[in-house]
Amino acid sequence: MCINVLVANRGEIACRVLRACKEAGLGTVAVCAANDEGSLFTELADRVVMLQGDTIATTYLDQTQIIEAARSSGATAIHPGFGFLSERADFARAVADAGLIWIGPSPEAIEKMGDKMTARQTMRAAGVPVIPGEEVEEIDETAALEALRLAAERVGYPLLLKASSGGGGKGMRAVHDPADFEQAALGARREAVAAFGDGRIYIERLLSGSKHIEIQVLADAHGRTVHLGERECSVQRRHQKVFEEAPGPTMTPALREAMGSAAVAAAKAVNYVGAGTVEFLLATSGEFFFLEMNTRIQVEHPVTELVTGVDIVREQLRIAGGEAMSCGDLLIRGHAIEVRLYAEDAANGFLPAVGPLLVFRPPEGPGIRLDTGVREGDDVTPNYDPMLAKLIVWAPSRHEALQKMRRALDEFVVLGTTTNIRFLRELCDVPAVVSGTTTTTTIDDEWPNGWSPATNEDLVAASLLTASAAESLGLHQRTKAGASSEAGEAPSPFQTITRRFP
Amino acid sequence: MCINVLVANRGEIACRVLRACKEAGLGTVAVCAANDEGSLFTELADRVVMLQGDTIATTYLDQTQIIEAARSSGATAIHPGFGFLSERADFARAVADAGLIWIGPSPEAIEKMGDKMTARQTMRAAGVPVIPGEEVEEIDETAALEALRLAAERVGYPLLLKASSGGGGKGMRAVHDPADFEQAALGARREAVAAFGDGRIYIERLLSGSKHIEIQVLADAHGRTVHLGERECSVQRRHQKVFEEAPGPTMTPALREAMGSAAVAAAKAVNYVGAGTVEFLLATSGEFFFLEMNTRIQVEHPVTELVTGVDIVREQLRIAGGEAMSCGDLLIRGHAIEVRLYAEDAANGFLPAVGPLLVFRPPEGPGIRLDTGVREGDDVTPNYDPMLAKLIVWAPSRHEALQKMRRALDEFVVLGTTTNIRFLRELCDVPAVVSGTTTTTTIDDEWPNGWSPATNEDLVAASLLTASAAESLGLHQRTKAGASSEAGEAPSPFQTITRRFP
Amino acid sequence: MQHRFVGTGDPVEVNLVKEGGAWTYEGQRLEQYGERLKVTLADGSVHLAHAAKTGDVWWVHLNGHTFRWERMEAGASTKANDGGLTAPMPGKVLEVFVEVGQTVIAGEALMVLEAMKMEHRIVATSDGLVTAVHFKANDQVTQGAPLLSIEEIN
Amino acid sequence: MQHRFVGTGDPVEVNLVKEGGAWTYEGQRLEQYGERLKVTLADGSVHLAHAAKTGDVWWVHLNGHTFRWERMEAGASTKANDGGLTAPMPGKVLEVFVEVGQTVIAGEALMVLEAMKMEHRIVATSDGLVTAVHFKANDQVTQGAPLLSIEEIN
Repeated sequence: MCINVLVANRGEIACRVLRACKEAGLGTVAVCAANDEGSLFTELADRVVMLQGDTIATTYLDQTQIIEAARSSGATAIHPGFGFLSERADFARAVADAGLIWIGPSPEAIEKMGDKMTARQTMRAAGVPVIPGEEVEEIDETAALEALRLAAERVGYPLLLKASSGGGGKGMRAVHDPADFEQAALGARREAVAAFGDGRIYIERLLSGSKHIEIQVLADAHGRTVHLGERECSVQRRHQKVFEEAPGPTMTPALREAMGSAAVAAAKAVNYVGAGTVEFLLATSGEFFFLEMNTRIQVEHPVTELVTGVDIVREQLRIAGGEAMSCGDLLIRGHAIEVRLYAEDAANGFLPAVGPLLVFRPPEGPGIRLDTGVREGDDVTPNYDPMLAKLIVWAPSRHEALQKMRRALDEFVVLGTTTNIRFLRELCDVPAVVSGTTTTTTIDDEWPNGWSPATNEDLVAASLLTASAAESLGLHQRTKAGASSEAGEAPSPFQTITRRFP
Repeated sequence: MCINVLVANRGEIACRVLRACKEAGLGTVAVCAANDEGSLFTELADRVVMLQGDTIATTYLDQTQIIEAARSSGATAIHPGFGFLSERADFARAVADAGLIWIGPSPEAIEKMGDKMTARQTMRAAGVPVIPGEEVEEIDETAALEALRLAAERVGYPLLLKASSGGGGKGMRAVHDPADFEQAALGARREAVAAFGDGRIYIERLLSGSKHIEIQVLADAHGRTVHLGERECSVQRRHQKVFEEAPGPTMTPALREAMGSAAVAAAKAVNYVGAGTVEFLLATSGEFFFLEMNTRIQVEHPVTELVTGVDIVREQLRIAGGEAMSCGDLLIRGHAIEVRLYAEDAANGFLPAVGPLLVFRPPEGPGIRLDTGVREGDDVTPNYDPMLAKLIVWAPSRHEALQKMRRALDEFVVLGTTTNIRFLRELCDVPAVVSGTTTTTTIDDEWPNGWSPATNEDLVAASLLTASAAESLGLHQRTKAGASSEAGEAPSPFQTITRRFP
Repeated sequence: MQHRFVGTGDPVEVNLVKEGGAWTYEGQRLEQYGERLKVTLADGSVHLAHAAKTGDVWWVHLNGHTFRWERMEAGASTKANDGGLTAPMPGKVLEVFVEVGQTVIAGEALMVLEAMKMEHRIVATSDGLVTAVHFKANDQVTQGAPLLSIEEIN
Repeated sequence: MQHRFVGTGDPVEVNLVKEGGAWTYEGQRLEQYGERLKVTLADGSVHLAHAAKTGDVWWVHLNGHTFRWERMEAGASTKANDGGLTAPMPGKVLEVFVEVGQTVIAGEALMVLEAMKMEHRIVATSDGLVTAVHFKANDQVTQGAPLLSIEEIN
């Protein structure tokens, strides 16, 4: 295989893919919007093509421009990463039509799984259990609202509204009381239209107390489809995962086999080729239900890599090049945990934060992996997703992995921008996390009135002492050197004016 | 187990041990000579005790002062790391006599293995094969030289002279020609006296074309002794390892079993408890011979950790606390390679180098582990060993691990001090390294007249362009900020005057 | 030496005492060695502190906790935010639910902002009377911009 | 703009040409963006360069290679090392094997230094005549100190 890979993405996943390509001896091309110039990922590529445009729609979502970038730079394959165009069947088709290799599954597989309502129907047909609920295909807002309201009554409360084109918590609302239904449905539709240009919503029964368990699958073009075991990603805030682990702490070999087989059946039902993830809800009853399939590499793939020893991105490259995948029989060893570091104010409803990374010093030592697209001196802007880094640890046992994660989070120093590091650190001490009995409502259960950091007076006083002494000693001269020249300026809100966020 | 651990060491191994203790929930104490104040390892300990003294002998080798430091700081156990006091039986005994836990094997085991001549005799008795050769117990220089000369004739040339108290290449000389014998023997004795206070030398037949293979063993106080497979460390310069890997590229399961059993027998012969390494020479004939046993954690332990999934330092803590070791059956997965980054001039006979670490930017990404005791802004001084860091990679296959190592070394930026990074990078392309057929003379075979970097005119011109442009742009203002205030000054040679290096 | 800082609550006056090479404040102790700061807490534990300043704000990392202290020049107002609700992020106003003269109860949604791909609801922090609304739907807001004023009702 | 550097060989004159926002030299091209330096080699490949200066020395990292260039102020001597052997490290002289007037052959050991726990042999780089020996056993030497002078014999 001798291909040149254009990575149609940015940030940490672009870094991850570019490094994998470099290791595999493949040439690389990055594409880059003007406001990403000088980002870490652009430094890891052999070539960088600047994308013309002021919005995400006219840069990282501009299919024509990206395919033209591949053509002009001599790239012969496109890796979409996650987000952006990764689950756009029309793009996968356009890539193939342009004579390029698409590093992902077929457009047909993406379509069947990308529309969540179609996916539910496909899975029902393949004998994979889906969550009780109803799809509403109605487009017109008034008609859709009425149809949804009726469906909601049949499904019963509490329920979840989900955008058929959704993902990542966007266009999703939990509704516990029929009185809140209309406002929730309108909000979900509005967010879905804004994010995906598709306001169709479906309803699922809200199975509280459930675990979110997902199965990583790999399939090559030689007819082999395997699963790499599960990840548990129950711990979520705003319907976004923040704490993921493998293996699942309450998983049994029998259940893994059953869920793994269902995931492989799901992949085979759409003739899947490449890396993908089948997400399930594991109910308190012990039943599991298909949630959706992500037809791309996932944010939390590292935990699977660490416990199975499979380099999933490298396998993607192999599979796209027509080779057989190289991994052998499933062999799960030890325990891996990933936490997602966000620039956000966890004590204030997890609101995104911005600012300079005056100090960005990740923890070090054995068993720690950091996947990031930033480094000290960069600025966190409101232009893109506020995830700063994924901190992943591996240890021989879950107990030791948690210990290592605590140590790693304590050593992680980020100054200049509010992050959720302390929230993640306290999460490691939550009884449900310690015992592994986490569910999708663990965070809400633990902090029903929102999280705020536990601290003590001595530490607060010592931090004031430090700030005062640093001021008196004139230490800002020193630390400022690490920041970029824009440090300290608030980002202009006008940067966001013309953007629609995908 | 609830112990407070004093780490009687410095640099990267102190960092490694202190982090392991912190993860295990154990309190930590660092000891620190004046010229190490502010070093990374001191920041990882709960408490730091300053050692009074101007020389290594009066600081890190001062048994009384270190035991007093443990007592005054409330430490209940001492981890010696490697080097310094780690293989001093008298220290292990003094630690136990002071009522402290010694994190290592018994003084008796250290004694039997620490004196290389005694070790050879012990191994012969235990049925473990040793290299053909002779021990000379003579102390008096003239008598010893004569005895050695006679022994050399019996053993035959080429041969190796080794200090009975030696290690790490110190007090070692290869002699190919009888005419060089006397000068070599005098040099070896002198170095041995200086380093170990013991000039006794023994002779081994020099088995050229051999591989250096070592077996990691673990033994707990509950009677269980296991091996964790092999490391191959054939690639050496100045008799010091620079490139280590696991598993051995030419190892077979049968040979692993045979060598593993011999290593376990060696450990049992001295009632070994803790982590240790049995080093063997694997001759071209397929025979293997006992070289020595290192009764401590080894520099290259990470490659074994990465392929076996065992945290060796954590097991040391467990074993010292009287627990059973936690690791299960041996399970080797994938391939790990370690290279040792030295501040040295590989193009000039690997002479140690000093200077400021103006820029120290290690590579990032999955499968990369860095064990280091320094960070950007530190100074490399002539006070201690010039090893800056250990760069370790893991990948599913040896081929991929080499690819990852190449990428990692290409991305590793160290400015301000000469390092062997480029040498290590070229090493990854040496045919014997690529094929795994390395021997202890690989470096000499590849570069008989010494190594010098392969480069090309464009790159040299571009580097001049960069230096010129950086000068014209005044960029030294910026980069200087990363360096410590002493950056740019040559270290005073008088720092070394009163030191005897162990 | 005296400094005044404000975090999430009321401003704090810090009176630094210098004892030999160390600074102290309320039983805590700080020493500088090289370019680093070492803090000894009242419980005897020792920690490395990291500090960095941007604008008027000092960021401090200590023992796994991060603090944000805005330094107030002498003479600056010490009055806490009196009912004004400010934009937590730069973004766009999507919807405004209240108007001047309306009474609201704590927890009631007042406004929806869009920023960084998500909708954010601005919620009343106490019962009160809306005395000003500074933006309408589709307006752009800068971070910290006052959005509405609420007069507290007891 | 003109600069003069010396590495391991003879000094090099660099005549920088500025073209638009880029600098060029012998077909290589450098651009600054933000605080970073981007180098385009003659073969078209693009690399990020790292540069840092300490004293008069510029360190440059480019495509996995590290270079050390000492900048020479205009007027400094351009004469290469004429047979003088200098101490590669600060350390102590352990032994001196030669004396003034003695002829030596390339590769012959002249002196043994001890530094950083190891012995280092100073070896003649060419056949020649020893014209000066500046240290004796047990002397301390600083880095770069001339140890001996050898006059080359052809």
